[in-house]
This record gives sequence, C-alpha cells and structure tokens, in this order.
Amino acid sequence: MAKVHVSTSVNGEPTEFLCEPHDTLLDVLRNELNMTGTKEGCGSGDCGACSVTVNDRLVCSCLVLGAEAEGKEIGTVEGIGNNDSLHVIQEKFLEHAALQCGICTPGLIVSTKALLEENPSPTEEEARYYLAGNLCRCTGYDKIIRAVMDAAESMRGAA
Amino acid sequence: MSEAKDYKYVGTRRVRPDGYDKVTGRANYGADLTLPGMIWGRILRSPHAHAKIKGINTSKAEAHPGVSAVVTFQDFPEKSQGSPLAQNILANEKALYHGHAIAAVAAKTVQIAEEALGLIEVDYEVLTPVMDLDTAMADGATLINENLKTVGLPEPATEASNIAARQELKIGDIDAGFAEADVILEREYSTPTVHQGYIEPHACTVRYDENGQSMVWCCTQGHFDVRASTANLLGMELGKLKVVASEIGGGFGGKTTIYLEPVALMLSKKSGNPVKIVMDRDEVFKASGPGAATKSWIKIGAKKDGTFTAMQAKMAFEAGAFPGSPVGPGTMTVFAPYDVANAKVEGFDVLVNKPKVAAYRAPGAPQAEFASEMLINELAEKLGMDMIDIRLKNAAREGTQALYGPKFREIGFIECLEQCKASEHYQNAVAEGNGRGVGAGFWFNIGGVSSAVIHMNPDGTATLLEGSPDIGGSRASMQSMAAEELGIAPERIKPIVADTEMVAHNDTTGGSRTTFATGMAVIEAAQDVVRQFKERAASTWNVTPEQVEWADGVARNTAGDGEMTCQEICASAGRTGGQITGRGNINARGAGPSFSVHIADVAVDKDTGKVDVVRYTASQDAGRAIHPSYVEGQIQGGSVQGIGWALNEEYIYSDDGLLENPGFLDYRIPLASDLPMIDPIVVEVPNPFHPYGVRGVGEANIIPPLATVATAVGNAIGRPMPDLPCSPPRVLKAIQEG
Amino acid sequence: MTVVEYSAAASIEEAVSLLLSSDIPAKVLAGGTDLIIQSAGLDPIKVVDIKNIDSMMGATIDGDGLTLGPSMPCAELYSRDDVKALFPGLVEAAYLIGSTQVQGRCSVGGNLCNSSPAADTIPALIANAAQCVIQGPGGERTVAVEDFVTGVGRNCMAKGELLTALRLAKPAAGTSDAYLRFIPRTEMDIAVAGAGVSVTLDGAGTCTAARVSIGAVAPTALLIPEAADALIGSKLDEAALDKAAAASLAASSPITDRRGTVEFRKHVVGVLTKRAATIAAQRARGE
Amino acid sequence: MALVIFSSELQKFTGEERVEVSASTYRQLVDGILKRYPDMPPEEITEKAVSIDGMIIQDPLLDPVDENSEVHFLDRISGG
Repeated sequence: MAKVHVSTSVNGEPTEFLCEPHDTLLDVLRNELNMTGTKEGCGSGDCGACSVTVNDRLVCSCLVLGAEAEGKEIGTVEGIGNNDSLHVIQEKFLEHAALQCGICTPGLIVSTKALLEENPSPTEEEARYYLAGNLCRCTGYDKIIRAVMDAAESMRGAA
Repeated sequence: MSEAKDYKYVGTRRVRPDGYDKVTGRANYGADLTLPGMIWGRILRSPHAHAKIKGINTSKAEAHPGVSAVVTFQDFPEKSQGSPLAQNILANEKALYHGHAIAAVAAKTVQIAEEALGLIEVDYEVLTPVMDLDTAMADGATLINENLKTVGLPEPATEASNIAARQELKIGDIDAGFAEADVILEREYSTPTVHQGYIEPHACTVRYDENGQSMVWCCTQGHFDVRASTANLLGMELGKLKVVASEIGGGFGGKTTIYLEPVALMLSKKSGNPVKIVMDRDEVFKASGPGAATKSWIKIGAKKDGTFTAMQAKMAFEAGAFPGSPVGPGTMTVFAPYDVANAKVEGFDVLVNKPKVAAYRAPGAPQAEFASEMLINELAEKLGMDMIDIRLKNAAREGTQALYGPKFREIGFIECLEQCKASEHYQNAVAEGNGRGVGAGFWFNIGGVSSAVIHMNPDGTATLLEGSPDIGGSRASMQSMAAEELGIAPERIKPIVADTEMVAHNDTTGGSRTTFATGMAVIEAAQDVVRQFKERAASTWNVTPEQVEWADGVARNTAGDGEMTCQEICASAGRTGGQITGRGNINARGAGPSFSVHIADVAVDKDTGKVDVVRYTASQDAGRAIHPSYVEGQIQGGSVQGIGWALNEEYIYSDDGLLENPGFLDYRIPLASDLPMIDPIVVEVPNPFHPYGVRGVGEANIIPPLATVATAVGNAIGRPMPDLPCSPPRVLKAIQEG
Repeated sequence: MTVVEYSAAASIEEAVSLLLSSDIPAKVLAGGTDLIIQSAGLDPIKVVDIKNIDSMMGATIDGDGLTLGPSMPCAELYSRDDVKALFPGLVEAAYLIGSTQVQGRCSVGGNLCNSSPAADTIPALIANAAQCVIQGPGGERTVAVEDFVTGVGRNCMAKGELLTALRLAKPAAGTSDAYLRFIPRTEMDIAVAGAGVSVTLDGAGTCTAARVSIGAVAPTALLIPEAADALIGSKLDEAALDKAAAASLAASSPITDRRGTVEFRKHVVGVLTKRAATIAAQRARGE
Repeated sequence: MALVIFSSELQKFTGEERVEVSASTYRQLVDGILKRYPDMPPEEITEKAVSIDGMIIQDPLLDPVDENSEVHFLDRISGG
C-alpha cells in the first residue's frame, strides 16, 4: 500500500504529510500532525466532535480522507483564537458555562464559527438545527445555544 | 453548621479554571496521549450473545508482521482468574454478550492490529441467548452461569438460577395499609437498556515497567479505583502503578469501572512497548456498561384526600452478564420521596446476555421512580387532584422516616414542589391538544474519602491538588471554596486533578460526591493553610496565633499593630519555618439527599406518534449552589438525558441477541434541535452537615423526566404510556388502540 | 473494505478509465459520507475522487431545466435560490440528509448511487422525473431515475460507468413539489418513511399532472402511479388525498427493523404522501 | 442508650425492630449488637453504611454516637 503525499494548508500554515490511502483527515490531524484538539466521538459522522472546515465548508473530518486534503485549506479549533485573545465564540462559551466535560466543545466552536459566518443573525431555531450534528451529552444544549446567540450578537455589534 | 451567610466567592458565576484549554482544543483527553515507541491495541469481540469458547488459536495473529503481542484471558495471573471483573474484561470459558472481549492484539498500527484480529481463530459453540427478564426468570430458563444460586431468598436456594439476588424492604403493615385505602391502583411498567452516551469513548495509553513504575493514562471517573482494580487483577503493588486521569469526556457513571487498562498493560508487558487502546463507538455501545433494563409492578392505596396508605413494588433489574444491577438503590428509592407508613418493596437482580450494567446517574433510581411516579400521576387523575398537590400531601420532610431506614434531616422536597407549582410554566395551562406531566426524584448523594493538598507558592498564589476527576466543572467549585477560605482571589488558585502519586486516595467521582466531599477536603486543606498563616504571622509579631485574625487574605495583629498579606507571608515562608502546605484528608460524613421536581409540556403528532417537548422546567435542591451556572448545567443536562430515556433511547437486539443499534445514528440521544430551553429552578435548603450547605447535584435531575415526559405524552393522547421509550411507533400504537 | 489506493480524476474520461482499469474493486468517491463508513473493513478497494471535475460539482439552469452535477455538496445545492425556486422539494430532501457537516460533503448523485432504500433525494428525484446521464466505456446513456436503483445498495451501473449529470426538465406552469420524511428525532436520523410529490394545477386548482414516490418502505424508492392517479383530476380535496395515501400504503412493502415496524411504516408513508401532496399543491398555487 | 432501628432484612437476624445499645462510638455500638445477636453474620452490618441521627456515613468506624442517638444501617450507595 503506497503512502499518499499531500500538500495542504492547515489553519493557514502550508503543511505536508504522508498518509495511508485509508487514513481519514481526522487520523491525519490527530496522529500525523499531533493536533489533538479535533476529537473522535463516533467515526461515522454522527457526533460532530471532529468538525473542521475544508475550504470554509463545515465537515466531519472522520468522513474525509486525508488524501482529499490535497490543495485544500483546512481549518481546525487550533486555528480559532490564540494565546493572547480568545475568539468571541470561545469567550461566550466560557461566560455562559456552555461546556461541562468539554469533549464536544472544539467541534461546537468550529461549527458555531461556520454558522455565524454563513448566517450572522440566526434565530434560536436556526442555530439549533445548524448545530444538530454536534452532540453534547452534558449540557442539554441550553447554555450552548445561549452562548451561540450571545456570540452572534457580539459579533454583529463588532462588525 | 451551615447558616445563611454572605460569601465572597461561593455562589458566584466565575469562568472555570480549565475552560481556556477546553475551548481551544488544548485539553488532553483519554485518546490524546502518545508515547515514544507506542503501539496500538485492538480487541477481538464475540460475534455471539452466548457461546461456549472451546478454543482460541492466536498463532497466526502472533506471526503476522507488525504484531508485537497477543493476550487472552489466560494471561491474567491465576489468582485473578476467578474474578468476575477479569472475566468481563476478557471472556473466560464463555462469551456472555455480543461484543464480549475475547482476545487483544498490539501492533505497529491500528490497521495491522485489526488484520491480526481477523487471524485469531475462536472455536465457539453457540448457545441460546437469554435476552430479557421474563425469559431469564422463567422456570427452566437457559442458565447463563450454571453455578449461580439466588441469594436473599427466605430459604437458601438449592437450584441454579439466572436470578442472582432477591431483596426486600418493608415498613409497617402493607395489608392493613391497603385495607384503609379508598382507592387502589396497580400497573406494570418497563424501561429499556440505555447507555450513558458520553461522547468520549473509553481510551488509555499505558507503559508497563517490570522494575520501576508502570503508568496508565486514561479517561475515568476514578483513577484511584482504576489503580486499585488494575493492580489487584495484575498482582501489582499500588505504589508501582501510577494512574493519571486525563480530562474526561463524559462518564455519567459509565467510567467508574475498567475495561481496557489491564489488557493494555498485559500487552505492554508482553511487547515491551507503550500501548494505546481506544474503543470505537461500536465497542462502547456493545461492551461498556449500559444502564439496566427493568420491569416493575407498583400498587398504591390512597384515601380520597390523596393520602397514601400503602405502597408496594416488585421490581426486576437486568444485571447483564454478571450479577450486580442497581436493584438495591432501586428498591431504596422507589418510594423515598413520600411519607408512607406501610410499604413493601421486593427487588430481583437478574442475569441476561447483555453487557454487565454500569452505574448511570443515580443508578437504579430513574427506573424505579419512573414506575412509582407514573402511578402517582394516574392516582392524582383518578382522585381529581393536581399532580403537585398530591405530592405535597404526601411529601417527605424533616423527620420523615425513609423506607430505606433513616429519618430525613432538613430536605428540600416541599420547596421544589412549591416552587414548581408557583412557576410561570405551571401557572399557565397547557396548550390545547398538548399534554403536561409532573414527576419527582430522590437521590441519596454520598460522601466518602477525599484528599486535597494546597501548596502555597512564594508569590502568594496557590496550587490546589485534588484527586477527583472533574467531569462537569468541579475544579471551578473547588477554586471558589478554596478562595472563600483563604480569602484570596480565585484566579490566584490553580486547581489540578492530581494523579495517584500526588495526593492520597480519593473515592471515585460519582454519587454526586465531588463538590460535597472533595469540597470538604479542600476546605479543610485551606483551613490548614490559614492556621499556618496565623502561626507565621504570630511568630513574626511575637504574639499567639489566637491573637491573629485572618480575613480577606490578610493577617491582622489584634494584640497590637501589624498586617501581613498572604503574599508577604508566602514570600518569607522559607525563613519563618519552611514553605506552607495545607492538607485535607477526610472521610466525608453527612451527605445530604437531593430532591427534584420537573414539569414537561409535550405536543404529539397524532398521525405519526412523534413527540415534541415544547416546554420544560426542572427544580432541584442543591443545598448550596457553589457555582450556580454549573448547578444549572447539571440540572439541564440530567433533564435532557432523562428526556432521551423517555422518548427514543433503547438498545435494540435481534432475536439472536445481537445489538442492532451500536452507534449514535440509531441509538438516538437528544439533539440541539429536539429541545426547548430547560428552565432550571435551583432550590437551596442547606445540608446541615456541610460547611456551606452543599448537597451534590449530579444525579437527582435524571430521575423525574422519565415519568414527567411519559405522563405528558399519555395526557396528550389520552392513554397511559407505561413502557419506555415513548418512541413514535409505540405512541402511534397507543393512539390507534385508544 | 479498506481503501488501498486513492486517485483524483481530472476529467470524466480519466475517471472512467481509472474505474475500468482497476484490478481491485473501484468505487467513486464523491462526498464519501457513506463510502468512508462502509470502507471500515479489510477487503481492499480503490477509490476515484471525482470532486476535481468541475461539471460534477455545479448546477446550471437553462430553458430546458436543471442540469445537476451529481457530486455538488447538498449544502451548496440548498443555498441555490434558483434551484429552490424550481424544485423546492428536491432541495428540502437534500437539506434533510444528515447534519450540516454531512451536507457539506454529501451530494444528490452520491445519495442516488449509494442506492439505499431510505435515501431522501431519490423520491424527490422520482417525483420530478429526473433523468440520469451515465458515462461509460461505451459512451453515454440516459436512464430514468426510477429505473436507476435495482435493489438494496444496487443500481444499474456497470463497471467503468459514472453518473455524470442529473437532468430535471423545467416544471410546467402551476407545478411544484415537496418531500417529507419521518424520523424519530428532528435531524440526523435515516428516514423511516419518505414521500416525494410533484403536482401540476390548472388555473381552477384542478390537478392535471402528478407524480408520487415513496421511500424507505420497499427495497427501492417507488413511483406510485395509483397515488398520482388519485390526485389527477381532483382539487386535492380530502378524499383525493386519502385515496393517494391509501395507494402509497398499499404499494409499500416495508420491513421491521431498528428504525420502525411494518405497520408503523405503512401507516406513516400514507400520512406523508398526503402531507407532501398538500404542501406541493400549496406551492403550486404560489401560497 | 442509643436507639438502633433494624431494617426488615436485618430483623431476620435480630427478630426485633428496635434495641437500645450503650455505646459512645460506632465501633462500640457494633460490638454491642454483635454480642446481642451472635447468629448474625458481622458483615450484615459492618459492610453497610450507617445513619447516626440522620448523618449518613459510608464507611464508619470511630464515629461518635450520643446517648440519645438514633441509628439505622443501610446499604452502601455508590452512584453514577
């Protein structure tokens, strides 16, 4: 089985890696690039813990082959916020206590960012449906949705 | 001990200390550790629900290129081989459920390990699976364990049985109680096998070291228990096994036992390499510990005014393949919220060919109280009473003797009922065509052993080491409580979940004990620090420690002039007697029970049976909410798990005992789009045995939703819904039969 | 299955040639949301990624109607207001598949080629009389969508063939469509039953043409002419709708599985037929 | 004398519901009970949690018992 050589960009950084043809983008991120912020909850696209963007489109990285990243722009949780300043979505998640165990949080942060880029003024219902693929078993979603709506409002204010 | 008091930090909504790492993806969970030279373990699992294992041939797998080690049950030390825990971790003579671990392989890659699993030859003799309580308890049932005899029968059992245990609780005279009743209702109820559904699969990375220190990194609710059970199974000394609790991606009781750790250590021992094993989601559903399926029969007698005169229950709980269902707490909780003079409860612990059940949030109580709360609602309807009023009429209060023994001290059940009754939700009538339900829940909460250490740093900051894995934000509460005692800003205190080498033993995070018990250890450690602060200041000022007052992080000389800040004392600590460390090693006594009362409004699509929860209110007695946001979060999260249990969640097995829905696609936990906001009501009736009045809030909230939602559905369609889940086919059938 | 070889084709011809020349089973990789899950196993397969081929990824509307690139992500499809205006039912079917994340990858063509009985877009395509354009070593052929799927997970394509376009004729005036499915939750689930309906109404509100298709209640999605006949000539009154629902119910042959029972599916497919026809008619009337 | 109230399960061994025992600690109390009911297997109470005046102790030993304390034994609870 020949390894595939892939040239891509991860969070804006040009990145090259070798992967097996069957490796998913999630495998590559976690095991080749040591970027463990992206989590695996199911491996079948049912939980959203592995959410990343590929060319700005939200996907489950467990349902993308590493080889498909060739020439693409990958965005992960590690690219959101930085040492000095958190993204407003991250701040709002903290402020609203929108996480308990935190395993779904990276996926939700990535998905919320994609949501608010697509739709800066979602209704509560739109936010709930957009994020339906991000399972959270701790919070009952209440505080997550509040954080998302508040982040949307702040981002609109800042824009 | 506890009294109304203004606190500076306790009760405030602060940003959690571990939050930054969690929103940036830096936090490291069970699957996130990689060690140099590490190889990957995978587990071969039984394709049968019940089969004799006549032989296992691993030679081809061992010879497969890239494979470093293969282990089976026979690799356990002989003296552990009698242990049911060992037999659950790797099957011995029989595979007892679909997915039961048979053998494990460690190889250079996951792919190679999986190829090698395919090369292991297992000779099975397939046996009839025993998949439900009726089959398991029937005369002449196929036996899962031919040596098992029922304990707890009036006369010692002579024949083998799938019934592992029977237990009974009685109070008063049940016959006299029913004789007094104006109305008697009885009904049968059932609940399915469910899963905790934590999003993070079980995972560990281990390194075995023959001569020195072996290490396990894993996601667990109790790393000290992981150490104890793993060391015990493998014949190791506790001091030679270090267990590090990673961040944990949910547990809800499901991560209070072990599955992978001994297997990984045996593979590491054989191969000489560190080994990582991560379960697939499919393995989590098939082979971790779900919540027990149950069948219950409830009978209640009441006076016309709603006063209960007698309550009776008979309940059977599935234990899975090994004894040990939570039928005990089930029998103890079933009528616990009520003051009743005459009651009798009988419980059975029953083997079936399903994975050994594990704890799931208030283990046993949701199933048991589902049944009793359903019948109480039916009784209210029969008597023309309000669902909350009938509970107020019979509610346990201070001094009520619980069916399980003790008399309650101060409890907040009445307050939960009254605040729900007064809520805007309940004051407004349910919308036309929709249904409303009410339900209550009781859970004991527990104390137990906790240890904490606070190291004061020379700049006056504090490092707080505690040993309770933080599953829902407990570090935030620990930080607030330590800050309250030390009088310094919470941001100057860094709480750390320490590994088994850094603090003394802590009982597992479970039973809603962490904020209560570990919190008490933290308070004690902080008080130990304050005592030393006073001593250092006293010796500096040449006064007695009693003459030093400590407030707001400053020592004051009450016998003269002088103030020393925390920073000043810490900066000079090396010269005044050495650095300052406070300890709190306790066995926490006096856990306070928590009660909860919920209200649900549902809409039912009468053509399809689909249920939509349109409004939900959940009250719970927290004693004292140390961090109100995370208390609300527990209430909301537990409510939603309960809503999932009520509506759609269930293990679905084929006729031959194979699990047909081992994934989040068909094991349907609630989604963001399925739910309304969950309105929390935090009741605070302080626990008299905790310095701040804490009770513990992790569990009582999952109990009421089952009956609350099922009652609401029943009221919407005009038919009772005694069997969970209220899934669309079942609801539609009830509508059509009505 | 396990993927042992990955190739990205730059053109349809290259894709056909890669599929044809493979000595191990070769699969087309579109969104991968089914294929990557199915490939968890040991038998080797080769995948041919066709997402670098522009014509596979776009959608154009001209005087004849819609030409849909089979691999266009559903998320992109439902952001296309021009497509939504013509085929709202097809777009809502695309919107229902999986999560936002899955919709970022999955496609109508992928949904069709995966050939699941429960595929959401197939009844919507059948209701709109879509034509499947298939390129193969022998050239191009066109197949009516209701003839495309031949069984559970099976379809009419031979080795080396590739679905290159879906063509939907421009709807006649007074025509619209709707697709509804039943799932236990609000999102994420696989359809327990589904119904796609297209209706054409004349100025008086009488139905002059209709197509009804049902999904998840037989080995393949079905076109139900009897249901359409019940609607044609009526003003979609209760009696006509009930008759259409009864026709769907009668034509269904579902199984009991982890997602639903025979009785439940039969009943619900009738309910959905009725509801989808009602919505399609409302749309056709411009309501 | 502390008042001990036995559950229906324990009454199988004690034959009575209530008994008064002189003790100032849990350990003395258990010794007193076991002496009074020699046929009761010790683990029937030593493996249980205890409630002393409504304070539940999971794993007691030296805990104080007052002259007027009311004592119940109950199964240990773990939790989820």
